[in-house]
Amino acid sequence: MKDSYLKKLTDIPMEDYLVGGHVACQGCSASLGLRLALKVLGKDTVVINGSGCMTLLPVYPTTPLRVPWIHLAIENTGAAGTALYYALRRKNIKANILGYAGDGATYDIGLQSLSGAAEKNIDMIYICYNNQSFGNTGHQRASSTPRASSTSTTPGGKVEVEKDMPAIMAAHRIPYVATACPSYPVDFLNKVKRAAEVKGMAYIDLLVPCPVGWGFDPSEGIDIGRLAVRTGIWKLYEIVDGRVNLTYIPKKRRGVSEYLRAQGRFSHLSEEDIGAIQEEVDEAWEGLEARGYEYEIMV
Amino acid sequence: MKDSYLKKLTDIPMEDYLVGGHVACQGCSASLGLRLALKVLGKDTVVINGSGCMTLLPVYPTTPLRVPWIHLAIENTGAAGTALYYALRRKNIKANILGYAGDGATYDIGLQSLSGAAEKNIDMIYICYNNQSFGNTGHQRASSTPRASSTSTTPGGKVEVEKDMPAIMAAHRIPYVATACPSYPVDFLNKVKRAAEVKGMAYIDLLVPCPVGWGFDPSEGIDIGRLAVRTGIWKLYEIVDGRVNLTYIPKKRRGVSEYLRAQGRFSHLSEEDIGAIQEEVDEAWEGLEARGYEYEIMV
Amino acid sequence: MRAGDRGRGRGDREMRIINISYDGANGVPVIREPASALKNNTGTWRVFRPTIDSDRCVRCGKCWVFCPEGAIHVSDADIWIDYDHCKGCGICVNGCRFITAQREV
Amino acid sequence: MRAGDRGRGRGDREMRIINISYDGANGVPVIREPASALKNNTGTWRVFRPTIDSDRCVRCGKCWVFCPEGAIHVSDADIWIDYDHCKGCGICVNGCRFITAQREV
Amino acid sequence: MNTRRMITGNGAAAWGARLARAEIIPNFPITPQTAIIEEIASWIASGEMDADFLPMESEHSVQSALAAASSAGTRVFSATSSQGLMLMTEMMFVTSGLRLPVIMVNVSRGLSAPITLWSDHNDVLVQRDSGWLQIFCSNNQEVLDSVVMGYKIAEDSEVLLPMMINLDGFTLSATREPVEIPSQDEIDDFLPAYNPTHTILDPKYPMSMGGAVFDEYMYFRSQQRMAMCNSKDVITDVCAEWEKMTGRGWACGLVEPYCLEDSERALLICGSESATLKYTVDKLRADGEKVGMLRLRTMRPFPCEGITDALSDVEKIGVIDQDISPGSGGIIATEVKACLGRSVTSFIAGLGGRRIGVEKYEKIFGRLGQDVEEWIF
Amino acid sequence: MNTRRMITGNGAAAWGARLARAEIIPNFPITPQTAIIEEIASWIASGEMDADFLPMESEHSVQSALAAASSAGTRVFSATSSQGLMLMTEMMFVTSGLRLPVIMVNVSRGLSAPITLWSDHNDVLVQRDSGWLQIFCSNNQEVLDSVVMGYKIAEDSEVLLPMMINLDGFTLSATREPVEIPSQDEIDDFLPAYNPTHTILDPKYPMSMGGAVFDEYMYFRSQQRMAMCNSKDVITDVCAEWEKMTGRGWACGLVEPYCLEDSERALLICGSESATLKYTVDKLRADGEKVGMLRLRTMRPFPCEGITDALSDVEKIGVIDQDISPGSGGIIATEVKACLGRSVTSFIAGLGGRRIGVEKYEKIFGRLGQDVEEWIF
Amino acid sequence: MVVTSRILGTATLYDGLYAQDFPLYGAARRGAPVMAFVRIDAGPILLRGYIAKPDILMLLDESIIEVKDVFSNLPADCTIIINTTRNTRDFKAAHPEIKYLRVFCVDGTGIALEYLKKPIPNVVIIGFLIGITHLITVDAFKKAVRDELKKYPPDLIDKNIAGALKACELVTGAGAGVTAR
Amino acid sequence: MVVTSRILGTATLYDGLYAQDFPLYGAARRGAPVMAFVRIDAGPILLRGYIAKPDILMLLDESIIEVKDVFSNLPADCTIIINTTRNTRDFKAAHPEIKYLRVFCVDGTGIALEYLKKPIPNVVIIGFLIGITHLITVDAFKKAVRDELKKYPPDLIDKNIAGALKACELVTGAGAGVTAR
Ligand SMILES: Cc1ncc(C[n+]2csc(CCOP(=O)(O)OP(=O)(O)O)c2C)c(N)n1
Ligand SMILES: Cc1ncc(C[n+]2csc(CCOP(=O)(O)OP(=O)(O)O)c2C)c(N)n1
Ligand code: SF4
Ligand code: SF4
Ligand code: SF4
Ligand code: SF4
Ligand code: SF4
Ligand code: SF4
Ligand SMILES: [Mg+2]
Ligand SMILES: [Mg+2]
Repeated sequence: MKDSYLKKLTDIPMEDYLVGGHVACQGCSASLGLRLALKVLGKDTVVINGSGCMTLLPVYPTTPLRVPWIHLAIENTGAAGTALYYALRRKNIKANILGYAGDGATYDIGLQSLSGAAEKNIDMIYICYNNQSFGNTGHQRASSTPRASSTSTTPGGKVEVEKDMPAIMAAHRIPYVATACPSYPVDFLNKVKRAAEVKGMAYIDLLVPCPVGWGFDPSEGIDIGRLAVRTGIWKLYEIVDGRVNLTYIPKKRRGVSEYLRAQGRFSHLSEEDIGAIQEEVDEAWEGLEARGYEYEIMV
Repeated sequence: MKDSYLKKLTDIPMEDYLVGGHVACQGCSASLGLRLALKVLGKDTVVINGSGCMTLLPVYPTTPLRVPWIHLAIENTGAAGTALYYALRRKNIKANILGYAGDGATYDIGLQSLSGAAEKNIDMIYICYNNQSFGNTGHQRASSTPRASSTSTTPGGKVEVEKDMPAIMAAHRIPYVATACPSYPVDFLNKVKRAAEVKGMAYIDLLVPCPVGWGFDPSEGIDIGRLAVRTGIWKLYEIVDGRVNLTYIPKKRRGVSEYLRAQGRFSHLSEEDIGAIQEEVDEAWEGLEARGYEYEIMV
Repeated sequence: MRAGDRGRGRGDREMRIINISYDGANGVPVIREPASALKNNTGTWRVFRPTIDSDRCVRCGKCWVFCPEGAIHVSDADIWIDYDHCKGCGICVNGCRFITAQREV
Repeated sequence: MRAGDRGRGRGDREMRIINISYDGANGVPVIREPASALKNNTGTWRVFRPTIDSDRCVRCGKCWVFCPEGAIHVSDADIWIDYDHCKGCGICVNGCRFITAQREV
Repeated sequence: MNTRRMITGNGAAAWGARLARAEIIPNFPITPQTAIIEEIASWIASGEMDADFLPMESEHSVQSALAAASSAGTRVFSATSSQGLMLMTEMMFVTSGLRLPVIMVNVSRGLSAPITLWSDHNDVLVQRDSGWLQIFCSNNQEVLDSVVMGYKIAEDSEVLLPMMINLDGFTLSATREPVEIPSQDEIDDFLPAYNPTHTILDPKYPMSMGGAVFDEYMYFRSQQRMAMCNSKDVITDVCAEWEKMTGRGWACGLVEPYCLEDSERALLICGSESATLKYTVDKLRADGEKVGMLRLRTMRPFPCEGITDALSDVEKIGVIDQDISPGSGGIIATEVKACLGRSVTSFIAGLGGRRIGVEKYEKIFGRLGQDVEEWIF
Repeated sequence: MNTRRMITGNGAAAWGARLARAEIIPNFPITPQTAIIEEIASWIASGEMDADFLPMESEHSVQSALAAASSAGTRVFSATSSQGLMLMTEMMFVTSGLRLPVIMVNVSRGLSAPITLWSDHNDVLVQRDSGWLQIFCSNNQEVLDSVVMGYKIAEDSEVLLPMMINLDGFTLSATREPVEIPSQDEIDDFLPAYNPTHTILDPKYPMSMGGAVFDEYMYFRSQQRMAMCNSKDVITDVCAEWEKMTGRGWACGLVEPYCLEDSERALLICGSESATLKYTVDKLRADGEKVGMLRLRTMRPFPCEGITDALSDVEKIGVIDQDISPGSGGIIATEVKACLGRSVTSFIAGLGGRRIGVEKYEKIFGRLGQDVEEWIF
Repeated sequence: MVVTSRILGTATLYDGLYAQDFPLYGAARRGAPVMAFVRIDAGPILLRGYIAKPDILMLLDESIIEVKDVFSNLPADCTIIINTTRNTRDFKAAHPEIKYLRVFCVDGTGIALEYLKKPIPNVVIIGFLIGITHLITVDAFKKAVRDELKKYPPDLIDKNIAGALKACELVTGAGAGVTAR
Repeated sequence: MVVTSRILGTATLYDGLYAQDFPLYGAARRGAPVMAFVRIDAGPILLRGYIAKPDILMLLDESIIEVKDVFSNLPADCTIIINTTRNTRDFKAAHPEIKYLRVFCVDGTGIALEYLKKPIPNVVIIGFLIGITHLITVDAFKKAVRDELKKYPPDLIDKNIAGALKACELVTGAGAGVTAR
């Protein structure tokens, strides 16, 4: 790990490029995620946003941003990033290009555009802030919604397993793919740093617990994120050159029910349902353990 | 291998559900691929086509098809398949749903819709007939175009490596992914059979040498396909449950120059260029050999 | 709908489509006759004409499988080419020494 | 463009937009003032008000890092909350025993 | 057994689809439409509605799924709004070109950029060339009624065209008001099952659909044009039947005149704003002013005869457009002028949900007369 | 050093972009447009043009890339057609809403379903509300000239709107005819570099772009509307300047009258068919018939004054629409009627490339007079 | 807030009248202030949209006053019900612009805490409204609460109703916490 | 075919005239029959599109006759040049509808095979055309060939020109293979 990487919370830069006064919900970790990412990316950053909760950060006539920000639509963060890369190059502007879009805008309606940018290995950092639903429209099922989670369009719980977007991005053979969660800011921000260093496209899937959509008190977002990781439901890893490398391995995994029971969206689950989820998680981790938490997924 | 699988050419069913009299080019292996696939899928098949060369098979007022065929647009074969699956179920019609779309319509503009169907694991067979370019519009660069190939929009040769669509589909964790080529009809059609048997989505990436786009005589399509496989440039494999399994291993790989020099689209390549491609191919196969031609890509 | 009013709209004289009537379900762009393309003679595309020496042919099926037009028909008794639909691509010629090509006249 | 004609088109009297003139580059929906959202008082959203016991606080930075609003400001000398922008989510309260919450009055 | 309930416009749209027994519901969320599909999702989950709920990955795919499922002969429904409707544009023409009687609700919302969440009619009007029938609703009851009637109209063999039913964002979509919900039996009597012969996707009847044509293109477009003309009668007939059954005829179809008999001044409008305008008319009439209103219920087919009949004796006419075609003017004003062959005053109002209200309507009535385009802020 | 060459309409479009020094060219193939981007690709490959060629994965992404690159202050160009243009619809409004002076060529082609590869104007006209300027070209020279002039018009601070330049599929796109190609120096003098102040994406001047607004929405729309009005003068001025330089003024901008001075009968048309119509006018005039033609060069802004001036003394007017809005009629006829406030005969012709030709134009001249919509097959 | 307006609307319907109710969505974000509107009439309602001049104004959370200027331009016969722990006199002193209006300061949150153990006065406040205005009948109110809250546990519904009835009683009994002008 | 029309168009320009040339795309598929058109005039050309009544009709491949009815409705002064090994008498016998037109049967493929060793008569046939009609000058023709074939090797261009000049000579010299009515 390079020297410039963060080791502890207080290594995180002071400067804020996303300030308060905006209308994200109380306790929103999606806006927190952006605030943190901009701290390490710094002022020479241009943000491209795909429609979602974060789109309402700037509302005419005020903006909470100190860096350039552009929103065009929901499905084209990748395409806009591609064009912006070339445009800034022509203008001789050296800046990080940060795509910041939700899971719906990434896994579903914006997948194609992202895939196009990935194919061209555009030098941008794409952070999918993942609240596992179409949040801004009231938390409908997305392909990122985990199985069993209830949403406003799957009141009985979603049937399908969530899309494995990091694997899909890795299959695009881009140089850097990672997962993260703002509850682990040092881990997250070091990944953002690596993403910025990499030449070519970097994709970070950032789990952002959402009090409104997931059904918990706004004060609990950070805890919920920790539980997601400590129960092993959300794995923190990087994929570089087709090799997966876990960046956090819970010493003793907490029971998934701790995570699930803390959220309204899972309140319909029976003990058996939870047991089944626990089994899946256990199985996955046993597999990982057997591999020493590092393995190839692309050949 | 099940008994019902084909062992030799003459096992291929006689009946044609795609007949002549249409306007595909002389020696088009995309239409050949469809003709062959329909032989094993049989009359209880509904074909969904995405805009491309094959869209001009039926031209009002005549059609060369004996099975239902629908074309809606270029980017929605997956979405149409999803809807059709439910519609036919409601109508109590038991039929294979065959998506037959080109590489541009699959790797590029239709990727998202296909991904949506894959996420829902819709019970359909999706064959991407891959002529490695937007053929119908005159052979422009697509994300499926192999590196170095010249096209009408990359006259000097494409810079980027082709998208690895089978890997992307495998990352969707659908039950069946395969590559094929009509030059190997028994291999291809057994894959179609397996695709039809599988419950859920099956994806077959079918390399179809295109005399017009690739620059060779219409009589040579079958040979060119064989060369693609025998030189090791196009690998024939299946991916089932995340395990890759090569279905054809060239005993002695032919030199890639045999394949490349046979085509106008590679005519600009220097000997060094070809040497570099040979090296890449050799490296890839050495890796495969080391793995015994079978390995996991998904965890 | 009153007869005679079809395609016009009651009391609606705004539009005049001479010689064309509203054809209901028949006026929809679908093709109902399967394999109707066989009516088209794509044999005219041919520059070279393949000919099978059916006596020497061993009925291996290769030409029949690979013909993109499905123009080769084979049975134990016979093998023949449907010249109305053979486009003369030459694939069969290329694949079998019992098939030869002549320039069309 | 002749002065006085702006927003109308020469000789074009078809449109009347009373009291609004054509504002050129200024009439484009972009926001030019960075961090101008600080003018908005989102402190009114608060139901519970966090208070930091700055004497006992060990300046670990946790509250500052996790505050979604960036409403906590910390220096070696001091730590304070910008109540004009703290929405009262309670994350800081939840994360540190030196921060307490009271109902807003 | 009818029931009367407080429901939103979105709820009414969902009820329409439910009563019509729509079978396949491809969908994608967008404000202010989403509550429609959410309601349907909850009914399907609870077993109150028998349909397949298909959450698609984009609106382009929603319209594709509608077309595919309809071409296989199932009855389909969806709802969208603004950006979502724009993303469907390509497929809108495909659906109508294949003559598929899809019913889709649009909850109108102004178009980005800049983003607004509020209603205006630019979204739905962009689709006015797409070969879809277009109905504008004035209240929630009309939404429910229009959806159910919509299937009967669209599936009529003289029509065979898709229909878009527009309800105004927020003013209707999120506003609850009393709505009569007809019984399922009543509706089942009214609306037979959908069993098309013009498009089938069944190996028993192999058809090829959606391919290319040469010189016949114009013929097929003429068929579509005639079907649109036919729809005028069909709409009138179906509304009459509906009126017999429910007592609500929505002026039998295409336009709704209000106090026009002796009017000297009249405004033409569409959508939910017509209610406030009626209120204004009542108020001004109470003051002795001879004013009236004409509500455009169908934008497609455009009811030129109905407008002419209703307005030919009115001295001064104004058209209120909650839309703008920059470089031309109010979209509806343009069509009305073209239809009447006389000048009207064109008012642009309510863009991006900008409030109009009684006072401004009064002001507008006072400004009739000139052939200008005037923006009411 | 001008040169005169046989080039296609597509070639002329590409030359326009090259001479204007377009910097970023996002693209996606579609017949009959593709040759434009292919030509540009070959120039970039050979070093004759300095630009970034961005093969995108869909037209939605093409328009997104145009908007993004333009908002960062680069000069951009692309071309599309029919289905591709439809897929851009959502983004068309975004580009104009952000007031980005993008120039895009549309090669018109009828819309699916059913599929046609041939030209009609339904594709481009669907975008007439999108806030883009729209120019219809009558020949290949006008294509080249319009692209170059387009940048100067669109980038004018009184305008700041995107422009779509339409050329007819096959009749222009694939047809070669002699075209004067101005020298690069000449063009560099005429068209300064693009250096916007209204949108910048530079950390030095951090702006937030493309967000939500509340009540200001209507204000921004009014700005767009006014910019459209302003563009009339700007188009006229730029054309005058161009005429001074090249001798070609395209009737200085908005409409092109032909033999209208003493005409008793006249047809209004747009696009390349105007040439055949001129031929017909010449022929009929040779026979002593007082006929004339008006070509609509800009559809947006809609040149109502120009049309009124040109046609007010003509007895019988007909409008030829190569498009149809089912349920309403010919789109241009509707706007012309609304503008003139008098009846015109509306002819629907040439849909899906259906040949019109001199004989039919003669027939059409013979059928002027009634206020009907007539389809010419 | 939205629940409050929905209950009012539904109850009105049960009373045989016509109603219209709707929330004013802006950015409907957790924690952000919200508004909702109800129109009531004996016949079908034509007016739509935002109510600029309400007959009755209810504030569930007085902090809205800081965000939005809710008190200006109210009609002279407007009745205002404010959920606050302050009394009317103090309140009017702080807000002279409503000095001459009918203002009722009520402690809805207090009653809610008492009955529900939660500071959610949405239903309770309707009790005050009924007591003050008799706009809807108690029966219709009860039925409407059961309808609108049907996804909640029955005992929660009961507690809400009990709280509201208590509030109603407080007013009609001119009890503590309610002060009429 | 498209090359033929482009060379003609370009040559016309070099001759100081105006031209228009275009192919008729249908399904432009390898192997499928194609058509192309050229209009030539001393001034700017107004007519557009498909030419129904050509002054000159050239068939590069006579098999088109089976696919499309190219001979009906030709104007009485139409000149027809057909690439075929048949002679004019036999040809007219087989096609009585052109009995009274000026028909030239030429063996362009033969000359192409001789000069290029390939059966591609696209350029050669223009030689016949020049010989028969003097529509364009030989200089303009040569320049146009060099322009339009510039992506091909120079010797191929030269051979094509040589073949065409040979063809021209055959006609003007009233040589074998060309028969005028
Ligand atoms: C084409 C289109 N369809 C739908 C929408 C409506 N829409 C706006 S935000 C949003 C949700 C996006 O979800 P996600 O990307 O997960 O972001 P989140 O809202 O959760 O932050 C949707 C569906 C839109 N803006 N554009
Ligand atoms: C939205 C849209 N954009 C572009 C096109 C034009 N188009 C038609 S076919 C085609 C090529 C498709 O390529 P591919 O899928 O590889 O099929 P192929 O033509 O090679 O058979 C394109 C780009 C279209 N029909 N629709
Ligand atoms: S809904 Fe969730 S993600 Fe969206 S702003 Fe609120 S807390 Fe953040
Ligand atoms: S271009 Fe290629 S793929 Fe397309 S029809 Fe011709 S041979 Fe087949
Ligand atoms: S390939 Fe040759 S041997 Fe085999 S069946 Fe055909 S003709 Fe006979
Ligand atoms: S030449 Fe081609 S089309 Fe003809 S029979 Fe042989 S393979 Fe078939
Ligand atoms: S979390 Fe607590 S200890 Fe740490 S800085 Fe904040 S107040 Fe101080
Ligand atoms: S309560 Fe929330 S918003 Fe307020 S300071 Fe604490 S963390 Fe920040
Ligand atoms: Mg989300
Ligand atoms: Mg292809």
